[in-house]
Amino acid sequence: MAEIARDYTVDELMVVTLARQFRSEDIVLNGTVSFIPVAAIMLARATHAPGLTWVAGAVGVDAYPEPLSGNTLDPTMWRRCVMYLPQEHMWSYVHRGVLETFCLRGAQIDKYGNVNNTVIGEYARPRVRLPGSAGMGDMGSLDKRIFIWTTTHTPRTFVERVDFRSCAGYLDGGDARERLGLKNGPQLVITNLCVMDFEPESKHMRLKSLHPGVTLEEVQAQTGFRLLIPKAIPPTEPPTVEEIRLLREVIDPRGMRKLEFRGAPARA
Amino acid sequence: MAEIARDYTVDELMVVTLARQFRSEDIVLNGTVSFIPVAAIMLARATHAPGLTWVAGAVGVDAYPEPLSGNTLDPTMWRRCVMYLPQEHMWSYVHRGVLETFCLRGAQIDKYGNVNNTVIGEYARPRVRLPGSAGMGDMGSLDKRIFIWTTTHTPRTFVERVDFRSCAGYLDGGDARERLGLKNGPQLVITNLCVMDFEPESKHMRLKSLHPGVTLEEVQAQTGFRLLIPKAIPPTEPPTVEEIRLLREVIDPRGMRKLEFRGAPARA
Amino acid sequence: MATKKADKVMTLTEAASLVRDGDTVALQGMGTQMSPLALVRELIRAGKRDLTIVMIVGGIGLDWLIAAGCVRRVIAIIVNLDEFGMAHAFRRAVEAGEVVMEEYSEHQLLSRLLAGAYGLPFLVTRSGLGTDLIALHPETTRIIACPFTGQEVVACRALVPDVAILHAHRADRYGNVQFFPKPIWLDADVFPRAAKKVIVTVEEIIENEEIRRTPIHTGIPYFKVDAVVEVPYGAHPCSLYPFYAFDRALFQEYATASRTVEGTRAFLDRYIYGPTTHAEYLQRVGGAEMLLRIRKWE
Amino acid sequence: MATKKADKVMTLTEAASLVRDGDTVALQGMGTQMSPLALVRELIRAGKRDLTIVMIVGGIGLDWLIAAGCVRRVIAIIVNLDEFGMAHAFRRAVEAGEVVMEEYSEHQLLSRLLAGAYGLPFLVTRSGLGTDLIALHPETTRIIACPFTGQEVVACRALVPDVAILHAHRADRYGNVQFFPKPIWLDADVFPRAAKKVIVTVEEIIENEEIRRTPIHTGIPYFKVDAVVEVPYGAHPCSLYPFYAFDRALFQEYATASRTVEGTRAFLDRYIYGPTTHAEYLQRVGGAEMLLRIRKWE
Repeated sequence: MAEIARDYTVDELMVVTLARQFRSEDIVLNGTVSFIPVAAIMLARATHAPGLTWVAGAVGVDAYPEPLSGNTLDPTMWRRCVMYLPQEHMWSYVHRGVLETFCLRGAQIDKYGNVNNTVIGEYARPRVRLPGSAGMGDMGSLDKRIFIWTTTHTPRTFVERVDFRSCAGYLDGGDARERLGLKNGPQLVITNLCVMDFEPESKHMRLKSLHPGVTLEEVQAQTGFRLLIPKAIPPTEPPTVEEIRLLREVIDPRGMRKLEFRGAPARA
Repeated sequence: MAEIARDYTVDELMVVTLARQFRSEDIVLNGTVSFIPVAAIMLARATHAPGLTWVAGAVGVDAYPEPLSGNTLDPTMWRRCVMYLPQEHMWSYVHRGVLETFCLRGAQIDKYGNVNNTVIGEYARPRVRLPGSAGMGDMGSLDKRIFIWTTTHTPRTFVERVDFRSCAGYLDGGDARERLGLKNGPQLVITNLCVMDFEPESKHMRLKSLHPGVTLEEVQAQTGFRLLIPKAIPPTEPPTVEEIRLLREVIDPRGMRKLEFRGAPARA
Repeated sequence: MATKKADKVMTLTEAASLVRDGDTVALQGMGTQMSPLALVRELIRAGKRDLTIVMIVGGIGLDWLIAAGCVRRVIAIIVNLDEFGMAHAFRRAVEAGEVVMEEYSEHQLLSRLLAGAYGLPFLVTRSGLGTDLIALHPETTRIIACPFTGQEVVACRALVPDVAILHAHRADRYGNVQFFPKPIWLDADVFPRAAKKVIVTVEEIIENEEIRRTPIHTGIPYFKVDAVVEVPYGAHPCSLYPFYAFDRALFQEYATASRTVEGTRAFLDRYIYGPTTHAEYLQRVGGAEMLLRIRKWE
Repeated sequence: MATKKADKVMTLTEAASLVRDGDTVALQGMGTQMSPLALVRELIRAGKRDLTIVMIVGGIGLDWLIAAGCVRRVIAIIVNLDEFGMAHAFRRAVEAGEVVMEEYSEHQLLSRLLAGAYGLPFLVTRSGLGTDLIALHPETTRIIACPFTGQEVVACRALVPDVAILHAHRADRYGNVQFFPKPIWLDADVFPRAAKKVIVTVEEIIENEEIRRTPIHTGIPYFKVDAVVEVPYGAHPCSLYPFYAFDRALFQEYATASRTVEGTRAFLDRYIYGPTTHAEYLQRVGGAEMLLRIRKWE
């Protein structure tokens, strides 16, 4: 058995938890400003999923970049790749379901895993204009297995109903997504407080595990809708010593993953 | 005035006549087994149309191949090009009308400039299966200025109505082509006997000039429909000495252009 | 459209004059990468008005144009400063109703541009099904059924920009434009095909003979290009891989300054309206020290 | 579909066994260029039956397959031997009603394949409007109106081949396939994306490290490839630019022989059924002298 780490931060726990979702047969594409997913991909490949195919920065097939530094679509991400994937090929593989896995986050996430990164308020005259749907407007509709992450688990992020559906999650729940002909969908939500999945029938978001030191009450108080709570709520599996070492020394010695916590102090 | 050639063959007259249709601002793409058009493009560029843009072998933008040898889509055609035109770009320029000029021939040509290279007889169980529509199935519908050439001016080639429309000419004549939203269309037909164009209103094929030694009666006898005959029928403009020299010594010393006359003795 | 082997080299000012008030301008740029920002600054100084800016990923150049009052409408999938956060001028202008954001998913916007590039009235995608994006603009995206299977897809109407503006590695005088290692992002690939006019700024103008020795790098043919401008570091503060990295310091300075209207105005005065030449701009944003710094990718 | 970094190197015989009777096979080849003809000969020797062959431009490999009785249906825009004239086995088989020719214009067929590659039910083109091609197959091409403008376009239904077979310059053991100068013709670009399985024969299998040094040449990524076979001169008698030219002599010999059923049969016996190895084939078609001859492009 691998030795369990004692000293780790919540960003590290999130990276490790996400990394463990990736399988050796997966083909994973990363998007913009995605330090936590990129660190997780690199970690998965360095540990349990050596065969994982990463289209780094959406271009470099099976690339081996230096430790994280610039942004996550930077050309430095393509280093030592086997191919610069033409973007038409990327889109055809995404449409066709060859590239099946994608990670994203957003300003609002609702109980059925729909995500909003477009506006708070009315579209035409928004209270807050957000950056925009970008890749999530595609990936939610194109049958991806979606992993959602967020570093701000608050009632402002987790809302009953998103103001705007930038990303198609399970829509109105149940078989709504299936009826529209969309396959797969959100698999897991990894936050700074806990891990959640979706109840298979209703597609309602469900607590899966709590990060160390976080209580059920705290999570529910920070969630803007009623979470499904299973009978047993295990703690989130802790990282191993080796995972933490790889992350700190090899993959992300500059701590770029912590950029995603701007304004929100890390905790664990 | 350039000196007129006295000694030339019909293949050379056809190449020169076609060459003179090209303008310096044209962008011309060549197809498969197209020695006469390719020789004409090279000749036009070497004489009156130095600015002509040739996408050689459908790939090599502004290429300068060696004298004609292999086939007309051969990679040797790309020599000294400025760009290997990606075929998606080629198709977008063809669709969009940036590439406006195309030369083609076929087994049957009718009085409205429709061309058949698919079947003689019924499609499903043809009397003669021909090679197929290939590029002409596209170019006729995509607004090209089309130049038709054939080395076999006979009633079998020039028919009242093609058995199969592989290439959209003026369809049923008049404004039929326009009504379908198709622009441009066949401009000229250059054969081993004469040059023909299309009467602007009816779009009916019309004699334009006779090659040396060919009579009006002979052309009409070799044409399977009633040709429009204008009042004055000039002789086809003869080549210049310089054009013939370029063709024989520089562009096509191997006489690849004569390949298109297999079985049909050249005459002029 | 220019189809001739003419000399198309001009100055930034001459090139900017090809963009007219009210034009739809396709502006290249991928986050912190490859954007014709020297030309964008020239458009701002020339006081262009009522532009519709098309970018796949809207970035710093778009935010400057909005802050300078040049823009009426944005067509994009996202607008931000990548890891440096929100594009505040954009955010403020949309929240105030001064600028309209026409938002698409990426493959919807690509399909609109490809339809334009192909002279087709529309193309289809499955992207965006189930989102609120499709209902935003019934004149350009609409759900239709496949005539063979009945399956629902999103029809995306053709988009033909008036002008595309791009920055690349090098070109000859005729407008054969080369990229290293090759054109990667689709804006460089699709914008020149879709737009009516094409303006390209490059690090270096080279001989036509050199292009013919290396045709594998050519991404845009001369017959589709109307203007070529030589502007070394013409993408700054964006990167031009592998020549130079993006300028973190200037991105950060703008991200901070642009939090307020006053800060934005001061930034524009200092770095865009102030310098009268590109050299003066480069000097003001850090001069030789900065130019040496961005040659290192770290 | 293979997604793993597994060793995919196999023999021609093993690769041929991935093609099943009744399969729709996308066969690369552009006139006299770049066709996996060693693998085609192996398919013939393996006695495949009822194949549907998809080629943009049908050539000598298709004519051999038809002559050998492997083919039920052809999907293509043209079938001939380029400057060497008609594909006689094809002509005879269609005239006799033994093989069905499903003919499209080029951009219609590309649209069908691209729709397949994108997992879309259809794509549209203007190609073929006004021709008799559209009415030939109402199940795969149909005129529809643009939902925005009413303009008529041709909807082309998705085509997803069971297998794509290609020949390229080199690959590593995992199936990263490289082309020189780069992939030019669309069959090499679209077939691997559209097909369920992909088999690639190459002149040389190289180290993965060499691929990583020259990613600009890679045209197909390993995760889309199921089998890699090393077959030097695997395109013969077609060319593989710039490595070797097409073999005029053998093309001419087949063009002449195939005028009669007997001549065709004799050609197949001598050059396809006769040789038991690829080396024996190369020896029989001219050996060292031929191999030296086709290295010259003239």
